[in-house]
Amino acid sequence: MLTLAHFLTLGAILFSLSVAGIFINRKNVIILLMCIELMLLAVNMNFVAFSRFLGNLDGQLFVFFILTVAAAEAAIGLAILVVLFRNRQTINIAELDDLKG
Amino acid sequence: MNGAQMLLAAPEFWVLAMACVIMLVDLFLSEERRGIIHMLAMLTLVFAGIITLRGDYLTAGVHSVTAFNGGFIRDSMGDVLKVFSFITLGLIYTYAKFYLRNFNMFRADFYTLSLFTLLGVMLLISANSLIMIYLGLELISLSVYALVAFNRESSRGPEAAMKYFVLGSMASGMLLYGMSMIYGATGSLGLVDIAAAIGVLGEHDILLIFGLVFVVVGIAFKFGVVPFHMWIPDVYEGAPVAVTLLISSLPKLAAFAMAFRFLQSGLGDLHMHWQGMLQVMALLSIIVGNLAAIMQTNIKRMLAYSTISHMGFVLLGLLPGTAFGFGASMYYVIVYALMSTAAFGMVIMLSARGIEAEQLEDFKGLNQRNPFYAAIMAIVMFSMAGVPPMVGFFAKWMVIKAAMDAGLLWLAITAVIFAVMGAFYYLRVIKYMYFDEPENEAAIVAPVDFGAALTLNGIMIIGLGIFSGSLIAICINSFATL
Amino acid sequence: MNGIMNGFLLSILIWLPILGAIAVIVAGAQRPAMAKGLALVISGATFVLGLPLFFAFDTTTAAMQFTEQRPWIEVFNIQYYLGVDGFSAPLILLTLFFGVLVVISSWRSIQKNVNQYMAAFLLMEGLMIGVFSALDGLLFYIFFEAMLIPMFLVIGIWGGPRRVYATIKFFLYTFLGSVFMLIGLIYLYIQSGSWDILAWHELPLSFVAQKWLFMGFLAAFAVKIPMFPVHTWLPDAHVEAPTGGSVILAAIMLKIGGYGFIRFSLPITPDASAALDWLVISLSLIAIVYIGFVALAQQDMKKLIAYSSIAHMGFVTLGLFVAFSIYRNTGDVSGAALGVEGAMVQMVSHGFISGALFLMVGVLYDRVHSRMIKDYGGVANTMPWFAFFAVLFLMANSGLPGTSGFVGEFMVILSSFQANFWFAFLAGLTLILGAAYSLWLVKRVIFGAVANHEVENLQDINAREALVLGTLAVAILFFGLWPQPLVDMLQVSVDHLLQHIVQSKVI
Amino acid sequence: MSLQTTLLLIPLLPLAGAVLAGLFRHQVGRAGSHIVTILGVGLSFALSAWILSQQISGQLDTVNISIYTWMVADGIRFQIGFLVDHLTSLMMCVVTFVSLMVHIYTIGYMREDPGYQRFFSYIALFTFAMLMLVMSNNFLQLFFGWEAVGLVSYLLIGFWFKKESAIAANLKAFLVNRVGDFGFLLGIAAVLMTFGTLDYAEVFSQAGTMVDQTISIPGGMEWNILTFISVCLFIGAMGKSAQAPLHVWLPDSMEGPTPISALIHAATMVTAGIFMVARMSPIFEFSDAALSFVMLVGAFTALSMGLIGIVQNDVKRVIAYSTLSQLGYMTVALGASAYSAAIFHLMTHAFFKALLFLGAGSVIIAMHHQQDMRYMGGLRKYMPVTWITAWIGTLALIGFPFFAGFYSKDAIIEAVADSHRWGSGVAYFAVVAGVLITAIYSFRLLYLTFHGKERFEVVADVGDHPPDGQLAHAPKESPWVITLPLILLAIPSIFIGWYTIEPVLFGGWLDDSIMVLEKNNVLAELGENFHGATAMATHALYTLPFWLMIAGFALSTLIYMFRPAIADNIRKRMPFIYRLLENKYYFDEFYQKVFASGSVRLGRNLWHKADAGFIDDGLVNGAARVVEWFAARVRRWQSGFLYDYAFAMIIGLIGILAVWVTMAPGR
Amino acid sequence: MIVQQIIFYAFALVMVLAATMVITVRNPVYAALYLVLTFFSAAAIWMLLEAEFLAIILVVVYVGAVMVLFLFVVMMLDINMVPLKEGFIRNLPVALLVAAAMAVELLMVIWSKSRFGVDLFPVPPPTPAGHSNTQALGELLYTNYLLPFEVAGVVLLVAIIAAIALTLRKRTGIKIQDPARQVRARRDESVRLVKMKSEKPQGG
Repeated sequence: MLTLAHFLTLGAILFSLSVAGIFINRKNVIILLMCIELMLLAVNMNFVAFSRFLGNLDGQLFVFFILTVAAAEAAIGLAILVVLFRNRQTINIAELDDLKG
Repeated sequence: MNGAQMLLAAPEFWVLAMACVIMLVDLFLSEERRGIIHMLAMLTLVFAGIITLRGDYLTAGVHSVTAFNGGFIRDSMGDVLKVFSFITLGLIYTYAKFYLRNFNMFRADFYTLSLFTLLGVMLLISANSLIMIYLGLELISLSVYALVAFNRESSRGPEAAMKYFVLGSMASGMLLYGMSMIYGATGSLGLVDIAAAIGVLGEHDILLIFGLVFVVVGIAFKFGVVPFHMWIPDVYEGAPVAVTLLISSLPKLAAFAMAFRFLQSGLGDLHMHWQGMLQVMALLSIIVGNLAAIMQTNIKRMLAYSTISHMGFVLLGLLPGTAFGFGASMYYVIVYALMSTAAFGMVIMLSARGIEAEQLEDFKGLNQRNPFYAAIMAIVMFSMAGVPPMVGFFAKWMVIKAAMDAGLLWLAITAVIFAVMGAFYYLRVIKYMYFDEPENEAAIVAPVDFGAALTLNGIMIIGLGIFSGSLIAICINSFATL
Repeated sequence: MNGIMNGFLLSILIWLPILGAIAVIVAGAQRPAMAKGLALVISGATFVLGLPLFFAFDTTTAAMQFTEQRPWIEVFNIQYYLGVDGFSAPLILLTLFFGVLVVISSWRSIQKNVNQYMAAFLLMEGLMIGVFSALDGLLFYIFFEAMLIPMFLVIGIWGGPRRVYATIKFFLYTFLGSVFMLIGLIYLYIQSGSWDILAWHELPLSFVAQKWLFMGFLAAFAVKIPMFPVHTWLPDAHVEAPTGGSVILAAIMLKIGGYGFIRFSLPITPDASAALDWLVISLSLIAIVYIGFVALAQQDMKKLIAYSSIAHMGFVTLGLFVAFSIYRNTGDVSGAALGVEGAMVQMVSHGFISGALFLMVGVLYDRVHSRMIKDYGGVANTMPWFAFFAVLFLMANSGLPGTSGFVGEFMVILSSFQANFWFAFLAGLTLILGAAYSLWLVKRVIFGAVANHEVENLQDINAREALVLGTLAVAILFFGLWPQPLVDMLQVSVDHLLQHIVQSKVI
Repeated sequence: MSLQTTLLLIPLLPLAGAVLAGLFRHQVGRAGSHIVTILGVGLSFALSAWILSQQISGQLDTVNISIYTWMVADGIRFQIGFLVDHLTSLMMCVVTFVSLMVHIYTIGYMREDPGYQRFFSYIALFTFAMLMLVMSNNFLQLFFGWEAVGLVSYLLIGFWFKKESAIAANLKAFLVNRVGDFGFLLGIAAVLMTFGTLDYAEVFSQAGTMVDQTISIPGGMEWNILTFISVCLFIGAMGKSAQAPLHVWLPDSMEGPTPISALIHAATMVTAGIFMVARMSPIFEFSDAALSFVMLVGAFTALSMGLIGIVQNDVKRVIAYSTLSQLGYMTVALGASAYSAAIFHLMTHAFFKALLFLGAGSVIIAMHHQQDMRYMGGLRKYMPVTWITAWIGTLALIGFPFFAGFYSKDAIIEAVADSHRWGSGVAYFAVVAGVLITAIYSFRLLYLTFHGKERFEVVADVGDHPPDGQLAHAPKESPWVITLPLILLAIPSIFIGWYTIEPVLFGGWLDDSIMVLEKNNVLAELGENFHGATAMATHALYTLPFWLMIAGFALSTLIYMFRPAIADNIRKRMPFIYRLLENKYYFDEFYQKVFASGSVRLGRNLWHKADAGFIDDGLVNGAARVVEWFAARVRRWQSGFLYDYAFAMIIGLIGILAVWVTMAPGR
Repeated sequence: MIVQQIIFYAFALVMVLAATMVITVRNPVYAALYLVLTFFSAAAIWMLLEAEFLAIILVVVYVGAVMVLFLFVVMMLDINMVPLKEGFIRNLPVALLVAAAMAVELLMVIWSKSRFGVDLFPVPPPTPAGHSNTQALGELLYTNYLLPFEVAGVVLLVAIIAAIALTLRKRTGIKIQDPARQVRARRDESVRLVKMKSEKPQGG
């Protein structure tokens, strides 16, 4: 039988994977952005599951907004990425250390 | 849902409308006549202020009204914060215009995006449900991300924006994760309903605490407290000063509102848990912020670290969870916004003619070059250091008292010790201004409105201290229902 | 007329110089002569206006006089509450007195940013008067701290070569000390719901709370006064400060520490003061003896005087705290008043003497631009009048009877003898050490053959300097020969204080 | 003129003179300065003499008035006032008379000095201070005067402030005096604590009731309070009256001009200690222990300082050591409860020692400021008046019968002989041996200076600073302003003892001032055998001191007049003793090494190591360094790398989760 | 029920594996494609949770728009892949450790005392046929959630403005004088101080 815990576990695993992804990828900003998408997916998974098991739709609505914002976020993120690349000719995280200390 | 309820959000609608108007007007303006944009933006703020104050929630005391199915709230605290947002943004615009013109970045985008930031701030201040909190937050974040990278020619701007973006998105991911847990535990998204549900669940529900941790992380990121502070120095330094000015003030006002709404209105029953978390973060912020600031040579970066420690102090006020504590925190955050605006305003003033004056050395001999502005900067620095009779002192003693109210004498003592350590780097700025000979004898030229704004800002930093009774009273009375 | 004036007298004394400072800064921006003249007029006017504080002072009551009380920040019950008693009135008068002298003494020696310099001193004057007259805890703290700002700038802008180090050290040291006091004040506010210092005097407190409060106050006032071992800011600050800065620092600012003990530590935490008197007394005695020896080894005149100030301030703390031992010995406070009065007299007298000594060094420094003892010798040959004053002041510094320097030391030694022989013994050593470092200085600087070309070409003091030094000489001799007027002001307040502090406040 | 005004005028006239001559020196001019001061002191002397005469004639009783209240603190009334009893009026006369003489003498002696007015101002000021001291009716004013004479002495010793040795000497004098004052002040504190007042009359009236009181000094000592007070006060007297081991300043004080050596360091200031103890007799009298201490200190000083006098070559220093020795005699007398004898000796000594000093000054002028006796000799034919008065002074000093010194010194010796106090045996030996030694050095001085062959030569054109033994002009007798005081002082040096011994010692003239317990009253025992001054002098022929004095005279005559080789022989035979004396028992070296240099070295060490090193550099700057170190470390965390920032956030999250969720108590 | 479980586990497995691949593959193009797969699986699981509308949106918006955008940017930027993957193995242990710690803490809560077990959160009955998830959402969206809906629109507007503001540039490569750039020149951009050994003058 599928309980709520199953879905939440799935969310938790996704969340952890995204965290791991942020660490593993020390070179490529794009993959970082993808990891963040994963993290949001984990959150959405939680909301949808809760919505279903609580029997109210508020959670699903929240997911709706998250998806909207995430799309906007991705757009801005990628725009920044483009500007960055234009200026620096790289998106290597390890080279983005002009600002430090 | 009726019209009267809609009117509650009139300031927000006004700002939104004007943001769009400015965006459109710009299309028809030539390069030379862009000053109109500035005037429009200032006008927007003035009217927003008038509309807000006409709502009469500020003086009417404690009552609060909700609208939009409980997702939007109008109360005294919110109005005070909004009014100060307008004031701050007005100052910022005045300073920024000078900077943008000097750096050839005088574009309408800046005004549009910053008005959207303001809208986000206002929405977040008035947010009364998880969704509104999230949307307000994101509206601020997204506008600010773009603003940080606003100077496309600079290589540091986009780097800072990228860092800010990644970390910010992570933080909102975490916040959302916490929100999902709280939603799961309480079954609702409205803060009032959540509070009611928690009353049933009890304060030790593991799920709530679990969600709380993530929520606190999200709030902490917004404040920029240790260990969620890493973005602050890089963003402050990397962003154009006009934007740094913005980031360092408006979002902090919103962050305070968010913290209060979320932690007290929503999760007030979990006080004992979040108090513990905040106290650790406050302590770490005060220590790390002050220590790291000592070593800086770049004033933007130095002020960034000082922000971290100031936000630590703001957290102190949240600890007791009393009207006094929140009032103290709110007062602190307002005061901080004014101080940091003035400080970055000074940086802008020195960076005339397209050369950023962001090194501490650039302040050398300012007293010889212009004693008046040097005095204002000195006032700001002493205020940040918490030396009476500047306003910074009043804010500081109040939050320290709040910490003591919470029974955290040790924290109060540590805080003041590090505040003294922190005084060192503020004093160093004064040292450069007053004790060193100028390297650059060029007279300081600033437009009249700039000078006037800076003067006003300086006067507020002294005046809100000495004659601070009413503002303090308003701040504290805003929470009188607690 | 008088009655109406008295109602605002303290406010006038505080705000006239502060507003005057703004006027000086604005009006004197391009005109140094204007700045000086205006500063002199303002400080002079303040001095004259302050005279009722002496002549209209009621010496028969320990209650606060010239009080002004109006709400300020009502949410926290903070008031704009001013008033003076026998402890604060003499110190305010001292401040007023030096307010004028400092302006005159800096007439020629300051060339850079004259308007700011004069404004800083006026500002300081107002703030210091505020410190001495504030009866509201937060108001006191604000004045107490705000004072640091002008002094910080004075040392930093017009100071010597190591001014930056010295002034930052001065600021941070004092700041660090006073924040602990702030915590104490907040604690008191939490306990009492009021910032009224006089209400705090009556506030019952547990012994543990008193102990912590005492420590907080100690941190602030020990740094300010300064006591061993938190005194090391003082020599640096004094040495680097311009003459006027040193004078104000030594003559007035140090007294704020002593005043703080009287206004806060003793009456608010009497039980802790009684229990921890050994600490203060030991530190005072160490200051007297140890610093005496250290002063002996100094090569720099200002440093020597600075160290001697520390030793002399040791008498103040000693005098204040022997009261408890005497009470324990005799069960009677009557014997203890001498010490407290002695401490107050010592403060006033040290104000005159140390001020005079720093002015004296300033006179030499203006001419030779050196503070080092070795650069002088035989100054008496070329500056006989200066030598006359110098010997007088240094004799006063070594506590010669007939000068005010003797009175306080004498009273404190008499009093501490009643507490414990060894207190008096160690304190009495200052008779020897004080004379040793003071007179050795005389020997090396004033007396002897003309040491070098610089000294040979010295001009004797001019009329302006003679006026300043002469005024101080008169004051020093006056209070040495007739301390009664000063003691009269104190007497009732001291008795009141002592009656108060021997009663336990522990709940 | 009321009595109070009269009494006030006595000290204030010299003060007025001092102020006029000092502060208005340009206005009054050189002549003006000596006129005003002499006028002041002269009038003061006249008034003092009038007071004394009134008291002698019984028309004036003891006067105890207060002038003004210095301060009332803590219920204690500190006053400035006058107690004029017989002791006081005697002292006043001595002080003003000697002072007047010195003033007159100074006109000649300081004629060419640029600091002429300043000098007159100082000596007049000194007269004021000394009068305040002796006329005081309370301890506070006593201390005022006490310190004030110290101050003036300091100024006068350093009068020639260009001279390195002079300013070293005055510093030393002041500091050594301060050591004494330190004890004195503690004594005053003890008086105040015990009696609750500083007024003489009240203190003395209560002293008897305090006999059994003790003071406990933390650290385990229990002292009789009166002994404690007495010892403390006496330490003050030791400083001022230059008793060993606080005597070291006095020989060095000879660096000052000769008139003040006469005035201050022989006749008046140094006797302040003696006067004070006599004045405090109602306290000292109750403490045998303290008096024994006094006696032993005096005995040691009397003998040991006299011995040094034998080997000194500087004419003024010989007299200085003689002064020390004589002060020792007075102190011994005090210790034997023979206060009157001490005062009596004080008085006679004042005259003849002032005479000797002024005579020495006269010689010094004649010798163009050469003070070394080895380059003198045979001066008698050049300066007869000085020579004769010097003989008179010497005879008085050695105690030759009928001369003033004889009566007073003999009285002391007898009193000590009669004393039963612990230590009186030693003291007796010391004072008797002292007679021999006094005679030796006194005649040595006389012979080396005035007799024998001339050991100087007159060489023209030797410049301002001729080598030793050369003079530009032949010595000649001094002008009248110098010889007149010599003559005026010579008269009392001869007669005053004979004339006054009866009233002062045995006539009870000082009874209103001095209190002696019956059991201690040695003078009363002496008085039983006293049959008049003349009889006493003739009786001297049968006493040991007289023959010792003769022996000393003989020995001195033999060695210094006829066989100088003997002296050299002795010097060679006993190099150790000679060196010991030559170096004044190494007191100076010891003090210099241990106290002076030691203090400075200690100060420097404390400053560098403790203050600047440990507190400032270690704690203060150390704290700053620690902060800086941490700050650098914290700063390095901000590496600039995005993943490090993310890592911090995640670790923060995990940390908070770990504490609040995983370890939450509610689970 | 069994069917549902099989579906759940199958898609869950795919999703976790795909997510793992996203964070581990070297080529961002592959990563983007794996992300698409993850989203597809998630959409399937959401169908199980009867959130049909969101499942569709996820596929349409995310896969259809956002992922394409990602791919677009990856392609456009033409990033040199080789150096970007260095140090992968070195970071792996730390990443694993952190992720494991994270996962353990999350799962501890999720499975603690069956906080989310059937007793507290019973499996809800399937919704009756005819119930439109989309309609229900829509009704809520335009009533209770009107303000958020508006704000979401503003967020999208901001995204548009921001993206344009950041990336829209005048054509480059044309040689025109840019006074602003000239004025803005910093000293350290134009002047390079070179420390040189001073030459010894000849014959001196």
